Amino acid sequence: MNTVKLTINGKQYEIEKGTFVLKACSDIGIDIPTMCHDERLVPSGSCRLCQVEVEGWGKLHTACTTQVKEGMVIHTHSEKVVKARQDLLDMLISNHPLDCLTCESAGACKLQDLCYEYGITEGTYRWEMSKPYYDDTNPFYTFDASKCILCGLCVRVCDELQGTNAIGFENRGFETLVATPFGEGLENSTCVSCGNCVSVCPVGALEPRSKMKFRQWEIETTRTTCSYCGVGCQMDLKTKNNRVVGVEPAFDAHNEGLLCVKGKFSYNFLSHPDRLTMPLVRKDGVLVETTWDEAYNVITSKMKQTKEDFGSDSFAGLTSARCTNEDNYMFQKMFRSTLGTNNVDHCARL
Amino acid sequence: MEFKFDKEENKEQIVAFMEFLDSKKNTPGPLMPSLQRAQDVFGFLPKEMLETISKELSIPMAEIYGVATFYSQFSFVPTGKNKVSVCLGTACYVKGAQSILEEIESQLGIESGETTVDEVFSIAAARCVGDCSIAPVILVNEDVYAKVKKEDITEILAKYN
Amino acid sequence: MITKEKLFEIKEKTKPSLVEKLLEGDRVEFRGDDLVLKGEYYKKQVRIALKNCDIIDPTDIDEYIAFDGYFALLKALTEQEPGDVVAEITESLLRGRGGAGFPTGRKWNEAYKFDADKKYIICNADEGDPGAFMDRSILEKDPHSVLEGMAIGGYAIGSDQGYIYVRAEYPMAVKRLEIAIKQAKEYGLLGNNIFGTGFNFDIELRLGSGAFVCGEGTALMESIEGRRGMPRPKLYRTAHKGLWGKPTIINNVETLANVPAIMNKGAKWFRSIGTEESPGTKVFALVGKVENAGLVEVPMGMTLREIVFDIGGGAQDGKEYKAVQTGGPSGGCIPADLIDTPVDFESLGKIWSIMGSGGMVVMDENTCMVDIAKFFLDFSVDESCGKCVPCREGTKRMHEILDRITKGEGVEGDIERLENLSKTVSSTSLCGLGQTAPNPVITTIKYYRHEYEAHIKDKSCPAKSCKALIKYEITDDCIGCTRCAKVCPVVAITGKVKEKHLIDQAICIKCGACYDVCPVDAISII
Amino acid sequence: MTNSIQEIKGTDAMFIIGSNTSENHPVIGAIMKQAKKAGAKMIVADPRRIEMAEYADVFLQLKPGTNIALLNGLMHVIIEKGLQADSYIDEKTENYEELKRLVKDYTPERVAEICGVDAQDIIDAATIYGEAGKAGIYYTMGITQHTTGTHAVMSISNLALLCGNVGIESAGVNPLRGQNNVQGACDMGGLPADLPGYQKVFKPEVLDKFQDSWGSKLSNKVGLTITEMFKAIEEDQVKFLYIMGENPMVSDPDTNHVRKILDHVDFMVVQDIFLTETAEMADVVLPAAAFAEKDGTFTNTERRIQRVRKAVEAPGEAKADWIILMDIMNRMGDETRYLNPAIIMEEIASLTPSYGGVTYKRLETESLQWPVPDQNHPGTKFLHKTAMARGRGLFMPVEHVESAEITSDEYPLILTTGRILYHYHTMTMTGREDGLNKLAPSSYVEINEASANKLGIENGDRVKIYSRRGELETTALVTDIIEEGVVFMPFHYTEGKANILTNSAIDEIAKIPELKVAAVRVEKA
Repeated sequence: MNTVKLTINGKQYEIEKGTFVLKACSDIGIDIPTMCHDERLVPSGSCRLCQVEVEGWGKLHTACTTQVKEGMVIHTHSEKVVKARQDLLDMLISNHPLDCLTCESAGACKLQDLCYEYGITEGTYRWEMSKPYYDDTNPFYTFDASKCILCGLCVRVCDELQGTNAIGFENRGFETLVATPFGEGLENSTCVSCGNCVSVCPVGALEPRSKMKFRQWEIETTRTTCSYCGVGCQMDLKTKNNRVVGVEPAFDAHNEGLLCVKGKFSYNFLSHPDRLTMPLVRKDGVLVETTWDEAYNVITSKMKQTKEDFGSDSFAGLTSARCTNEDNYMFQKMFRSTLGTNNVDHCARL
Repeated sequence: MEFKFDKEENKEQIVAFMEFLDSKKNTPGPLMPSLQRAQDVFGFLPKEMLETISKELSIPMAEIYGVATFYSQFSFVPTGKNKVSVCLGTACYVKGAQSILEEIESQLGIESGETTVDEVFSIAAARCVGDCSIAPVILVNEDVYAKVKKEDITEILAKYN
Repeated sequence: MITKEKLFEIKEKTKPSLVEKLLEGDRVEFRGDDLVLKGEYYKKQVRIALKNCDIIDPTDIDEYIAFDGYFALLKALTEQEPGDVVAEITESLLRGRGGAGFPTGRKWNEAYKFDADKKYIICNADEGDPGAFMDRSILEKDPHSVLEGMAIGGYAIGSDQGYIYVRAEYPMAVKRLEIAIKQAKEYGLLGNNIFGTGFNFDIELRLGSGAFVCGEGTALMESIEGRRGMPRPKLYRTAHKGLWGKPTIINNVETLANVPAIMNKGAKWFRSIGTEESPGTKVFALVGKVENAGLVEVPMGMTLREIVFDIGGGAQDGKEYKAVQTGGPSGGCIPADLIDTPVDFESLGKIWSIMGSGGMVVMDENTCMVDIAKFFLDFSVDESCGKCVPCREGTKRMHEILDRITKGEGVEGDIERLENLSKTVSSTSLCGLGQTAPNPVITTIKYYRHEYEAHIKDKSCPAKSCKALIKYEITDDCIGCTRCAKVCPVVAITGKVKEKHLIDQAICIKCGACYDVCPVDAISII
Repeated sequence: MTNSIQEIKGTDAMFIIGSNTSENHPVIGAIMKQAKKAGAKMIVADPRRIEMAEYADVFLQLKPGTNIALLNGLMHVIIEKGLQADSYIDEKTENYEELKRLVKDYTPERVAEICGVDAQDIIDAATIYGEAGKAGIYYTMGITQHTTGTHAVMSISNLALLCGNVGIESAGVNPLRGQNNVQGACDMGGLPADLPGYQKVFKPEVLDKFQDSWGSKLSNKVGLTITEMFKAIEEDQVKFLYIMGENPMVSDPDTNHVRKILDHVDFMVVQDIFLTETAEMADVVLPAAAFAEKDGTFTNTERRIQRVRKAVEAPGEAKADWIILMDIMNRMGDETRYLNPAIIMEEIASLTPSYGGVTYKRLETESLQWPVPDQNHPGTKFLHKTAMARGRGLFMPVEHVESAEITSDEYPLILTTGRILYHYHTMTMTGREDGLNKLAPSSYVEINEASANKLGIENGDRVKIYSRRGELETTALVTDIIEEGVVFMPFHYTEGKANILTNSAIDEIAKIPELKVAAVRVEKA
């Protein structure tokens, strides 16, 4: 392996050539703050928070855009670096509402976390604020420009990864805004509601709509596989009080942090009042609720009867492309082993 | 300001513009020249034409919109018949260009970046136009007025009314 | 196809009658073998980049050829290998005239060494510094020198395609360039198989659309590619991965205009002019409150005094000279007591300014330095692309502070706040625009802190320029001519004919109209 | 898929045929767009100008039912231009001469005529595919839901073999599976002739192995496919139908016919999470747990076996499917109790060679693509690396034949069906999501502007559509993404249900119905 030797915070390391300093540091457990970096995207270097000091290199350098070099001596948390980060955070929070009490993202907000870590309170320069703009035209999520820190992750994900290009930047400088063309709102754009922008928003600017109120710290997460198409995206179900309240894509899986509108947002069927909660049997032509015991009895006695009267091949079963491998295995085992027939097929040719 | 882009009225220009777009297909970096041409031909960037550019050149609308709002020379509203540009470059500024701009604004009753109701004038504060040695300078369309004083404004504007 | 013989033939045919015509006009004279402009203003100047300006007809390629135009290209193509050309330019120590002063030869060498199927050379003609028009003059008055410089550069690095990115605000320059390119193509000096050497080179014009930041190389390339002109992070060298991911060199207009001269006369000659580290000349746009405004091309290392006083004739209207600002929004204000500073990259850097592209704005006693800092910050806020936090948010806050200071609303600690912001913005911004945006503030605080303090503590503007901090009063010199009362837009002035008039301070909007019309200077600013 | 999703990023060319990828496999669609951005070429063949077509270097808007002709035409051009992988063909395939002979007649001009595309586009597409170092073919139901579906799949395989694209990275033959675990359902033996791992029921050694493990007597007679089951029900051969998590009343062709059959069957059990159109007809309905309410595994389209984990409790008394089935088996006399799905997986692994190395413990830290023969095997990223599954790759040349149903004066338009982004299959889940219903509220038919004009139909008009099997009313969406003579309907909706119209004629080999081609007539309602 082609490596370089360098010093980070006083310790010697050997790191693969071409690695960016940010990645190198994260690999060895040094936490450098960043708001705009995403391993999947071309580095943008826009938030400037990941800057580090390199001895002999003059000004500060962003770790996300600087590659490791032989003999580098890096300080990730020197006084100069910490001061710069504090000043940058001060600038950001100065142009950000202080409504953490009611913000849905409180507890999962990078700006909040970093301001806390670096000791920034309400911001020194709370003068002119960015122009307010609110887009609530999408059924699954909202956009609040006043909370946007212009890290650009949403725009870059929509472009570089999702390829939809529904959103972009409008204007320039202090007037810059993330927006849809002509500010006509997401519903009038090419947006496909995949929510991949929402998944990367580090603050509360892009916010999923949830049927249930929750605080981020009340949430439990469970890694699972999406149940829609055959791509099998990995995702984390966010749950509170035995209810799914949100979905986050897995970044360390083959879907690389991407989901589609169904995987990201269509989970409310789980708690829909139409769900079947009791077995039903047909009595006098209508389906009525019953106990498991009765339902099982009806089925097994009919099974025994049918087998006796018409033989094993009078059974047929359709197994499910929607159920788990274990469910499917059990289904065909029941047919083959218990009922003695190979009349098992599935509807998945459709 | 409400206005509508009249496709019928601009029929010929549209045809010519489509030809231009055709010539830009498969050339590298066609967006800026296309927007410049549209701004030139129509006096502003009509939304309909941006949609055409998007379609013809296969560039996402969000990207076009982002570019169109980034550069100060592009506008989504028509400019007046006469474009008054007041240079606010350093040389002009130290020689009182700001007060010249204010004078023009007050005479026309609009602010920089706006167009008069009768669409005769619009004002733009220009970055250095490169005529620093004859500062302060204003331009009306392509006419350059050198060493302008506040009291000259009435006379200059009258020429274009 | 153009040949060596053909080129000589054009020169022979054009030159004698042209020289004759020029001498008749009494505008030019010979200095050695060179024809130069006549007059006191030009005496101390040494013109290389501007040598043809105001002498030849820029729309006639023959006149350019008459004064050895395209002979440098001929020499490069027929007598030298690309590596030799790179070596010659390296040897000359030519440094980028766009502002940063990076050695041109080193830039070319990087692209020359890098193997690729396609390379580009870009001429940065996005001259955006307010108060600078050097490039505009060259483009309008001697466009072929830039084309020739680009073709030589293209040959040196192995590129067959050049772009000139020119400001849309320069319509005349665009026209002249279009004509020049057309003529050069007709002659076969651009296009395929130039001088029968098999070298192909084409140039395409690209227009800016009003974004100062596009003068920054990576933003310029973004713009050519059709995107928002937002600078790229420096992941790669432009010379390796630039326009459309291909090796690219970007040179400024003036730099390229120097190239033919260096190729013709040699690196040694070039190094005999200017200073050791900064050889050659530099063109300045000497403007502002100076007696003789205009373009000045002088050897590097000439002192500010020589430029401002000997050539420029000092401050205008007998006012007291106060400062000169170099480097535009990225530069600094140089106070009167540093007037003997030599003008070269190193010396200016030492006093917190920069050479910049060559804007040199003279300021007199009536120029308020806080207001000037505000002017530049206003520019930077307006032109910030918005990509990175410090430039987008930081310059905005600096401008807000400066604005309140000039309005008399400054508070204790504002200077320190400005200093702190300046430090952060310059050390953390993504591109040169942000990194240098605080310079005007840094230098004005450094040299004119007392003016800031006067605004904040005494609520007064020493230069009597900030409207909110001054008032107009009529002195006893008033002759009662009533002109002031007539011109006052808000009827704040009252008084009888031939009697002293009075300004009602509650009504006065401080427009200064009365001050301007008073025939006896009886209106004073306090 | 022979290859993996992530490998798409490394491909030189993508050939997307009969797959509306960005709507039906959105994340794969996104990855394809990333590959395109990174410089890969893209060919798209589809009757509709779908979103992917906007990214394509060549887009072939072919008539429904002409896939084989197109594929043969592409092979014709490739051979004509000498772009085939000669040494690969020599070393790894057989029957090449036969293929060469057959495709000889498929000149670009003739194919252009059959498919309704430009001959030059065929040549361009063939050149892109033929010149690419690594090229992947991606397809879905646009290929398979035809009476000639199996043949079209063979053609695809022929094309891939011809250019040496089988057995190498970032290439291959890649069917994108529509349902989350259709791969797993098949892997687990949800097929009439296959025990888990595609082990044939008629092979004695296979049967012995399973009989030993399960302790029961198994039938060696190949069972019935779904279409045969329906027929057997009509003929009173099958009396007892058990449906787990499927909704044929909406998903299957010729709904009226399906209804008749389900009405007719003697006894039907349906196990589902909602009272679906099918469940409503059952004698017993069992409430099942949804994916978030149970543990288990799914196997995705790239053969990746992944965990499903319980995050919430199932509502009311609903139970995981495997528990319900185990309960019934227990009551029927099979005493085996499984404590959890991990133990079922142990049994699966012990009986299924391709799943041999799969355990829940490994799945906690690893992601495994079958074949995973043993505990130490890392899984298989792409297939056929060392050798073709059957030794050599066999070219199986096939001729183009017309669809089962062709247009007539009475039914002059071709109806083709498919899924849309905002709904899933029969909408039992997505139909209960307010946001999705807002974005895609109701059934519609896409019709070309010219066709609409002729029929006096305007965008938004209510229209009636008739086929030989039924009729329905829906809303017209006048659009230029579809060509004259073809109309498209999403099949999800219960109101304006497209499968009332579709043809149940099947591909004789794979038993897949021809959902992509039905002759219809459209009238203003």
